[in-house]
Amino acid sequence: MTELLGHYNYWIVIILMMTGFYIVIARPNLVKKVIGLFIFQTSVFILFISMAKIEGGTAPIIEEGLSVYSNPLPHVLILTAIVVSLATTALGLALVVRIQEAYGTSNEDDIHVQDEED
Amino acid sequence: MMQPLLDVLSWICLLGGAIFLLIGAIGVLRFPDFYTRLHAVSVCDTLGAGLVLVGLIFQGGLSLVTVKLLLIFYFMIFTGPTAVHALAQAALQSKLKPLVDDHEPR
Amino acid sequence: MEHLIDIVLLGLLMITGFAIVRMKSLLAVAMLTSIYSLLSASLFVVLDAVDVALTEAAIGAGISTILMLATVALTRDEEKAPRHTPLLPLAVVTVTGAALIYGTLDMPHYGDPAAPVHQHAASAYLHDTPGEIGVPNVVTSVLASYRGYDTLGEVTVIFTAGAGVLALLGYRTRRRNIQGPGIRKLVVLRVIAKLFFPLILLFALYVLFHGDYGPGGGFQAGVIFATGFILYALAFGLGNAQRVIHHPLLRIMAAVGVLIYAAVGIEGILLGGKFLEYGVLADDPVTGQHLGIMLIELGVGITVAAVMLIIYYGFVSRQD
Amino acid sequence: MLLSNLPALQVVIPLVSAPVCLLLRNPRHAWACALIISWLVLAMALLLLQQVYTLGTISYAIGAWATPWGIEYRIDMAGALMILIIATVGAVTMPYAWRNIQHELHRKHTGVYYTCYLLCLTGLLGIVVTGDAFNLFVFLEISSLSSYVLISLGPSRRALTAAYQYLVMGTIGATFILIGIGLLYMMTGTLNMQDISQRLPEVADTRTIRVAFAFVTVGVSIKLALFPLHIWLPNAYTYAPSVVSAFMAATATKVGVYVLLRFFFTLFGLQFSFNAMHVGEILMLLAVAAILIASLVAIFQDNVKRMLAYSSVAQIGYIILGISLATTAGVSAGMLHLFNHAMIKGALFMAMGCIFLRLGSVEIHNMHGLARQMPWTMAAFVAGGLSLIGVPLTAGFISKWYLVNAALTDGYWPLAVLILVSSLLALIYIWRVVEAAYFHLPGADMHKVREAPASMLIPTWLLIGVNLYVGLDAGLITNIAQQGAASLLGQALQ
Repeated sequence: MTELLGHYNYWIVIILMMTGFYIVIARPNLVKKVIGLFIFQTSVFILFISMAKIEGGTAPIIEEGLSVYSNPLPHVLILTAIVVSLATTALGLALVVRIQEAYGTSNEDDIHVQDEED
Repeated sequence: MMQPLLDVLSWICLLGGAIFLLIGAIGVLRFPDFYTRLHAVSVCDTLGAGLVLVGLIFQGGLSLVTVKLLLIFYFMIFTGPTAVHALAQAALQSKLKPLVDDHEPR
Repeated sequence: MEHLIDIVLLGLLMITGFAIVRMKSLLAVAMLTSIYSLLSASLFVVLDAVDVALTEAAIGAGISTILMLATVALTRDEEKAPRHTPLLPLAVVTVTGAALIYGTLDMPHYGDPAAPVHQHAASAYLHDTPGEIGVPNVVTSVLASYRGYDTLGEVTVIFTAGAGVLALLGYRTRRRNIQGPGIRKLVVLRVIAKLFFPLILLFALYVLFHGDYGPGGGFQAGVIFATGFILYALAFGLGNAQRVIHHPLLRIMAAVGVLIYAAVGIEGILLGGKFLEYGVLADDPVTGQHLGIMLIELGVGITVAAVMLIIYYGFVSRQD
Repeated sequence: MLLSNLPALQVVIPLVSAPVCLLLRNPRHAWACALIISWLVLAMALLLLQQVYTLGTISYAIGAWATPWGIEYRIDMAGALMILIIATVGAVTMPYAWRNIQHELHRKHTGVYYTCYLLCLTGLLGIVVTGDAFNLFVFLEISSLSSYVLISLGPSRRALTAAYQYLVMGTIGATFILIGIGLLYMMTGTLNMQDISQRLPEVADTRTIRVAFAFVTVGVSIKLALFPLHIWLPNAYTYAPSVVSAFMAATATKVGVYVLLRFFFTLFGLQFSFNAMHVGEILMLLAVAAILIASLVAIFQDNVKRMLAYSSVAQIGYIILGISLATTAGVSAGMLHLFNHAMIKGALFMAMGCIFLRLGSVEIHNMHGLARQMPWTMAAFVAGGLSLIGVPLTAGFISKWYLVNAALTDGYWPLAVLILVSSLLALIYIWRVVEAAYFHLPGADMHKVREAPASMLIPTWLLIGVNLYVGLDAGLITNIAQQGAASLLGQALQ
């Protein structure tokens, strides 16, 4: 039972991650793939932040009268990773816009058909 | 002497805010069309969030936190109605007809 | 109580995630993604990561959503059904997920103070920051000083994204202000935007310079700053916004921010220290740290704000 | 003073020059800036190699913070060799880039191209130099994001879809690596690679570490295009601008291999990676499949760039094959091939760029009789092709020889046969081009085609020259590769 309570947080996060991953690999729409990547990455962030949490801790801003702080390092890593994810999203969507202009569609299957005809 | 009184007041406000938020949420689900739903949303924005903020102010006392909460309140009362207004206009411009009661008044 | 909030938020995240899989309307999906991001920001607050929450709310729920909406407006809104039955993706996802769950079985428990993550480097950061850096916000001290090099990389990533969007979407400067239909005509929106525009910029500066003491810093400030201009562009049209900050200026800002950051690092070398050693910037190492952190946060803020606007201009200028 | 800060400057100088390049409005100035920086990077790489050669492994604490707290730069012989490869290819492709970019890119993109190229260079160098697991992820993303942009600038619209496909797969790979690093951090509490490897034995026998290993391996395998995760590569290399194909084929996947080496040997350790997780057997199977299948597919390609891309997948198979043996001989053969293949593929893609400039196509059926019109370019292609096949007196022969030796020492004689067979396959696909160019009658418009300009030919021949030199006198480079392998495995054995 303690085993279950100790890890429920991680398990839900894994389900979330797989939701995003599934969207990326199963959906043919290019915008939705980028959104899937975004969900996937955001869920990985939750995994990192979960591991930083200490029971009964507070935010890592040092103040008088507090002694237990959550781990600041994963927070720093995830700040970086959020920015990376934004950069990926922006570039991915910019590519989708250009693909839409060049092919007239943003559906992967239709693009394949057009490429075959070339 | 003051503290219990403040606690009671803040709890009343917090609970009241929560109830209004709930009502707003039910309204969004139950109302028949887009425009009526907007009415329900505005309850959340004004009374719901407003009461919660007032309740928190009672908890915060005279401190920087209260100033920040007041600022949030200030933002809320401006942005909420503006957002609803913009939504309604957008809906109107994209030719969404309001649901009207066509029956003759008896 | 904390656990309850945690579970509720995680549950809502799951519901939102499944809805995103099922929904066909991309507009709705973009909005749900924003909600997903906002929910995870709330979860970060519960998990004590206030800086991350602020960033996620500004970047994930804010800027990313704007970009997704802009893209959906340019592409078709409805998603077609996939041609193949998604058996292979399902299998891949199941295997990956099962592997991860298998991996959790030996993990330290959630919130366990004895977990290895809390013992080694992290406790030293918390212990040494007041003496070595002298700022209360440990996230800022780790971000800007101990692991300042990662942050330089991060600014470079953002700069890369800016250069990439510039290459892919380019820009068109509007000489005339095209008054499109829709919300741009609204008087109420314009009045409110005018009212809030200076306040948002002020808030950005507050977040920038208050980052040592509370949540905030260059990234969040840069994004908020850019959001102010995006609001302005929404209410008054892109042409007017470009008259306030025009494109060549944005290029210069994006480059200058990275250069400020790198220059602080190289200054450390020139003063006889290592790259990005702030201690040598002033006579007193702690003052030097303060100075270094201040300067690099400024550089970060400038680049992030500029790149956000380059990206926004890039997407919106394709709209006609 | 500057010399002692060389490890940091090696990465920071191209990083700083990227924004400067964006500010230069004149494309010629941007090009000049990128050119000077590229050669400066090469000079620094040589200095750094010399430092490592004489002093041994260099460690540099960024921000002067002690190792587990701050970020460490750590350069051993293997790293110095990688830096040299990246810097050489960068320096050689830059003079070539001017004409090629003018021809294949829209004018308004040229300035941004050089910025993105410098960012890519920064990212690749940063990956190699760093001794910190998370810092590796950050620089991996810098190099990946800039390479998505570089690929998307290609002349046809399929460049866009190729870049998009690469972006999606690359991001999945990077996220997998991030998950792996997160799990490692969760169990060890540190991000410094040396520190992790010291603390790992205590927790190595947990399911979490095993999963971390799997995720890192799969993530890096996507980045280095290991069969069957290579599907992004052929499109990306085919539709990218020629100079980008040359640069990427010679560096990006190689750096991926280097990251794999770092994780296997420095971080997880030989014992855990190969004895506990049996990754050697899996890698060997995949490498064999890559060599055979990709070489076979390459034979049936009409587009020569695509053919070379598939050949790259096969050649990555060779490198991985060497690593999968997990002996000093095997790994050093792998690293030697890494160097040689970088030079060969760089030169071959550059030759294709020359042909595309004059012919406007890289399809075999358009190349009939080309050798008479472009003798120097085709001679470069033939020389590179011979090296790719592994004919004696070329660089390709040296690395294959060492690879066969390493396989035979371990008693894997079928691998030796495999290498021989696949060399025959390489002979077939190179021959198809040679046959068209030398032995077919020229088409009607062929007489209009002229030889490529010197600014493109000389860089191509420079790489061919390195090839031929290594073929004649492989002592120095073999020595470096062996030292690199020894330092990687030596750490692993500790």
